[in-house]
Amino acid sequence: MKYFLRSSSGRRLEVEVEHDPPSTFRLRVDGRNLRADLVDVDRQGQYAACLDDRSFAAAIEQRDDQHLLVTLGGECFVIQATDEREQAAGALASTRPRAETVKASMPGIVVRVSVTAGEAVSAGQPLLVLEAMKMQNEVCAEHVGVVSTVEVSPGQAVAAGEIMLRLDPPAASRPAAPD
Amino acid sequence: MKYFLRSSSGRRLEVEVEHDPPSTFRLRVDGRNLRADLVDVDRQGQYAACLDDRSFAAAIEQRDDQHLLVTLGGECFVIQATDEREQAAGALASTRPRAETVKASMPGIVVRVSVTAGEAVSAGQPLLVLEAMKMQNEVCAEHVGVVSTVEVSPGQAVAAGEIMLRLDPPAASRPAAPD
Amino acid sequence: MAPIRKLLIANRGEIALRIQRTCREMGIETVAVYSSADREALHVRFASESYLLGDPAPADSYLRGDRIIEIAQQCGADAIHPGFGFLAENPEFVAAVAAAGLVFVGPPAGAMAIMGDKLASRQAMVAAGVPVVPGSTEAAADAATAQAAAEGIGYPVMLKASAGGGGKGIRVVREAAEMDGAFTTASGEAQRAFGDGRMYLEKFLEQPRHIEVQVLGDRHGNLIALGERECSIQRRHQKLIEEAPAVGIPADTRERMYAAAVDAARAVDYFSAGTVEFLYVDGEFYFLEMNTRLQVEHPVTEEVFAVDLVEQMIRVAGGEELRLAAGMQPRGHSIEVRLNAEDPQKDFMPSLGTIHNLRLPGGPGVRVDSAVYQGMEVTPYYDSMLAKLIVHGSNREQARRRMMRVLKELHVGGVATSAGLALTVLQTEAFREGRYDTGFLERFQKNGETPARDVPDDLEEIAMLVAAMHRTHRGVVRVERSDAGDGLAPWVQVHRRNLLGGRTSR
Amino acid sequence: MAPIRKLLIANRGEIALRIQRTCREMGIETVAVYSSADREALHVRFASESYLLGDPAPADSYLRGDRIIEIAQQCGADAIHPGFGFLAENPEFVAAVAAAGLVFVGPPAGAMAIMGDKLASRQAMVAAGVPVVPGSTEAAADAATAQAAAEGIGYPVMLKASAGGGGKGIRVVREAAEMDGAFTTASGEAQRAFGDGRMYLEKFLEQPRHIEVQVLGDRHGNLIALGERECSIQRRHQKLIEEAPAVGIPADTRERMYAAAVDAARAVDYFSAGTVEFLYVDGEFYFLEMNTRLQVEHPVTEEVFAVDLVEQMIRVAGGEELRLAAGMQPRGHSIEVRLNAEDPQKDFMPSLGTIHNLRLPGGPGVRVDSAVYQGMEVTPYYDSMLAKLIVHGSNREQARRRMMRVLKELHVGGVATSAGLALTVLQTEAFREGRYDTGFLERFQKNGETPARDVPDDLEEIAMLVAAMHRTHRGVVRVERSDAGDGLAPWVQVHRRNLLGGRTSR
Repeated sequence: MKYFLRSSSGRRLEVEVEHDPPSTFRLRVDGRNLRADLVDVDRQGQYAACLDDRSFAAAIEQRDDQHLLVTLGGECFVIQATDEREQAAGALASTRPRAETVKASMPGIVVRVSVTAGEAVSAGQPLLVLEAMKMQNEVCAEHVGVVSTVEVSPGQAVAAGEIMLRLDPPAASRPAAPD
Repeated sequence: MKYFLRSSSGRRLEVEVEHDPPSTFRLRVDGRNLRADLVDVDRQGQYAACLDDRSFAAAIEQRDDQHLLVTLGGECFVIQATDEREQAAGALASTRPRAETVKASMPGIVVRVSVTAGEAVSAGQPLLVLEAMKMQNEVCAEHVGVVSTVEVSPGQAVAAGEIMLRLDPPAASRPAAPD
Repeated sequence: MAPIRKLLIANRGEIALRIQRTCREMGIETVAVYSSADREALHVRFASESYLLGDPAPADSYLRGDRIIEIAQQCGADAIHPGFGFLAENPEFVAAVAAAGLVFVGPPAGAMAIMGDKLASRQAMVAAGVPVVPGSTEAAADAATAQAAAEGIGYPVMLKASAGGGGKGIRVVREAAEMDGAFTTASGEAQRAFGDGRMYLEKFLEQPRHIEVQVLGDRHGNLIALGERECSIQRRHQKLIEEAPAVGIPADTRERMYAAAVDAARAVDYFSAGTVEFLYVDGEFYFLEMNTRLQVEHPVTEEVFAVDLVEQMIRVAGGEELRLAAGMQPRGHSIEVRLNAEDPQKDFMPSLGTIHNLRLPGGPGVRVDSAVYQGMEVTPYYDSMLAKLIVHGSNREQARRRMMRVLKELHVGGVATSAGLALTVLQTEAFREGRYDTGFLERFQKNGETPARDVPDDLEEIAMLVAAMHRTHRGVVRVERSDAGDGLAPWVQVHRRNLLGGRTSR
Repeated sequence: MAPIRKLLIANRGEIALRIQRTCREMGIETVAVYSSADREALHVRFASESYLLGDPAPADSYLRGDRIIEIAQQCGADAIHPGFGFLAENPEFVAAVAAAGLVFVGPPAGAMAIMGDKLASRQAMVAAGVPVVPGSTEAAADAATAQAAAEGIGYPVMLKASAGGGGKGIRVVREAAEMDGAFTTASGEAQRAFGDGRMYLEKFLEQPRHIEVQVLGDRHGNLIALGERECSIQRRHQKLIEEAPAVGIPADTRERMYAAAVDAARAVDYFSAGTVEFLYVDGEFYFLEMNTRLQVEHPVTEEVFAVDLVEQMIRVAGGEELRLAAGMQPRGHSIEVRLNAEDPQKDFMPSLGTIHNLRLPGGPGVRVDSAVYQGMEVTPYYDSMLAKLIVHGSNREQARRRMMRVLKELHVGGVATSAGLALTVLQTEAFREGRYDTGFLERFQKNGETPARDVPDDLEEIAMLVAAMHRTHRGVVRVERSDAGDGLAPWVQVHRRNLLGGRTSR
């Protein structure tokens, strides 16, 4: 099976994986062949990984079907792994510009909303303040965009995962928005 | 439900248990009423237990349907918990005298067998020597008894759980043998 | 006073467990209190007795001083240890504990009241000859008053909550125009956190270091300084990495700082453990505040002095005389990293979830003060600190490298933590050389400086390949490792068959 | 000599991991070797590189010196650390390592050869003026020769393997009639363990204490003693509890013992870390043997001296001069408990199984040197030691109580361990007062003495009630704690509904 890999830093890699159960693999990356080995130690996320003769204590957590959190030597990587079929199916979808949503990452109280619908925001610009765990936390825009709707108002309690704001990509970049 | 409890030290207790899910219990023991609480912390054997206002970090491992290993404060107890129905069903069976078997607790090699069939043995008497983990281990009789059969011979490899010897209770005590 | 035999610990999490551990070593019975969110917590499980306080919100549970005192009386506890946070620096609570005939394991209410009032403590320190940061001598209830005071001191100034502590209700104001907004936010935060919105001002010192001195005293007038801690790696005045001793402080300055700390404590008739915080700039130090309680970072002092500070607090509370002599020398170097459930990539937002896939570090020179367990819920109700990682080395460089090793052994699944940031900071040249101040972390994060890290260049690529393999064999391995037979792995079963004279397939 | 940059660790389990930890702190790359039984082991996972040696049996894996040297050469390692056991005291291996152009992290082959030969070492010690136990000067190849020698020494005598170590091939013979059987068994054991069935005899000293001195030397002739360890809590010559310093040894005797240890090491041109074992009876000490390697119980020395012995070994092997001065003073007290997978109730039979339900201790003064992990298979192939629990306290009593606390926090599911026995021993009056000798454990187990334990009287009853509750609610709780929603517990979900203005059902 061929996988298309993408890390959160934007690095991309294609790998051809042949699995020799239970735990042995042959990998082909960039024209190189690697022997590899991945053993599930405790069925709770601890893995023993070997690539050629290099050893790794890996911790793996699955976020969804395609996204994995892989931790090696204290460094944490979010990896998207898409297989050939998914890649083919998703190719079309990913070219469409997508609206982004700003969700509460924890339950809390909205203290302040600093933007209004229609307002253009830059990456890192404060959008609102959420009070939780005894701290006031500023929620900022991750990318440039335009505020499409504001779903909360000051004093309102929000649950984890609740949508607080929606952002559209900036008008000019919409057709070429990164997926 | 009523339970008949027995510890490995021979202590017996009867308890009436009323369960108020998820984790609350009312217990009646020796005419006393107790409030209790038992919470499964990690689904791996760690429990938070309260009896009245006393707190315990319990580790529980199940050996079989009736036998549990309960560890509290570094002390380990093997508890047999039989419910009313099991007690009724088992009452007859437990009065029958039972032969005991001496099993290998680990894979190893039998180095020496010190007894022969028909021989009377005292509690603690060496029966055979098993070599495993680089050590010669003497296997001794737990109770007095009579060797009924010897199933192994020197030089033989045995698997964990394999029966090496059978012991009958001593003739005189057979009708009244403890279960 | 009689020795303490049964102690109620009015706290939760890591610190409640840490206090319990000392109690168990001293043969003292422990009473835990808990909110309904903490039923399964380790501090409840390992207590001798435990009592439910109420709903999760602190106001309904760990701040219920009345209920806590009632429980202590009913269960026959003879003392209460408040830990840190919650009721630890509340002089009314201390008075109520005494009124109920119980011993408070901490300083006297009077000392706490003075040190809890930032202005009163400044005045007391000036009187005692302890150097303080230049600033206002009266509280400001509104922005206009604050602005007037700031003109006198000269910008930039620090706006601080009179009743504050722990970094809440603090703002830097660099020019007059910022005062209005800063006052409103900070005062509001202070009002919510401490029930008192009044503020005072201090000259803002550029690039100070945060150095604090541990003091320890008894009820008989003995009072000693037990070395210092360097706590300048902080963000929003929340410390992330602490160490003892501090680097590069001349011996005579150090001695003067110890003497000032003891003077500060003596000025308020202090006993028990306490911390005198100083700002250190250009070889000079200024009294910042005194924390009248056990400090989060107390373990680094314990490591270099081989002293159990909680034990000392309990003994002193029970009336014993301090047996430690002044002038004890630290041995080696200790570093602590606070493991918080928060996401440094998202401006330190608290990270909630269920802890799983937990791997704690170990080995030489490593101490883990933790309340984390597999299956623990990280809830929004409390402080986000999960654990403290503490190392000791025979010198600072060994301690630093040991902590790096520890942070690589650690893994916490289910929430984001501060561990990765700490690991990065430890590898900067500035930290390695001990050249840093309280602005370090902010500058570091703003400038995106990348330290020379000792990881393989292709680690990200490896992680990507591991992800691909994981997607491929998920499920397969689980089937392979089924618990058929006696639960031994397939290779053991194969070998056993060989051993038993069966097939010799390998 | 050049500093070591890449080190192959020719061992497994706890000690392989412990050596790795120091390497990672020193910035040294680590190479692990493993048998097929250890593919998932922590020492493999945390290595920089790892290589399969072969099948589980030691002869097919960890004793394959040729293969190990070949791997070291191929992967570019510049040194090999043998840990303890396996190849650690094999002078041929040391010579082969040197012949392959690699550095051996340990003592010179010559010292090892002399000390590995019990008779040769006795002769060398006598020549160096080190007091030895009265005994035979020549090896006995059969029972008759041994019997003749025993007559000369006088019964009771100890029968020991010439090539022995670690308690194997040792028997006490109290009278002539026992010699035949004892010789056959012990000699057979020695033949299997060391490939050499020859025995020698020593006078059996009644109720001796086992006191050993840590020595450390470099290639430049510097040689120091780093305090002593008391290791008298042992059964079948396998230590269970060790501590440093030893109790109740007069200062001048202690100094003489250190000097004798240094003399012993110097007599064989020793460098690296080593241990000189003495029997201590009635205020006198006698050379027993020298272990020419890192000792299992080395951490108690590390704790009281704040020295990393593995680091010192690596530095010395790389040619550095020892920077530690003679006469360093220990601080506080340290105790180690060996956590073995064995059942004290079944005559210490090894206990095999899969580790689960693991709860490791932590907190102040606690060090865990462990290779245990959830899901680990305990196999019959290797030594049964799973981990070492080490505590440090400011005095012996604090250390003792701390270890009791630690053993109560610990839980290991899946196998029986030595933890319960250690906890019992720590609570005996004899241990508390430091009055014990090498016969203590055997007498204790034989006499069934029950120490005053600090557990509630009704703990067994509580355990029984917990068992009844467990039987009742098994399954129910699991359903209740389903991961519906975002994985938060029911009470969080309820509270959240309240917070969000929904139902207020509580």
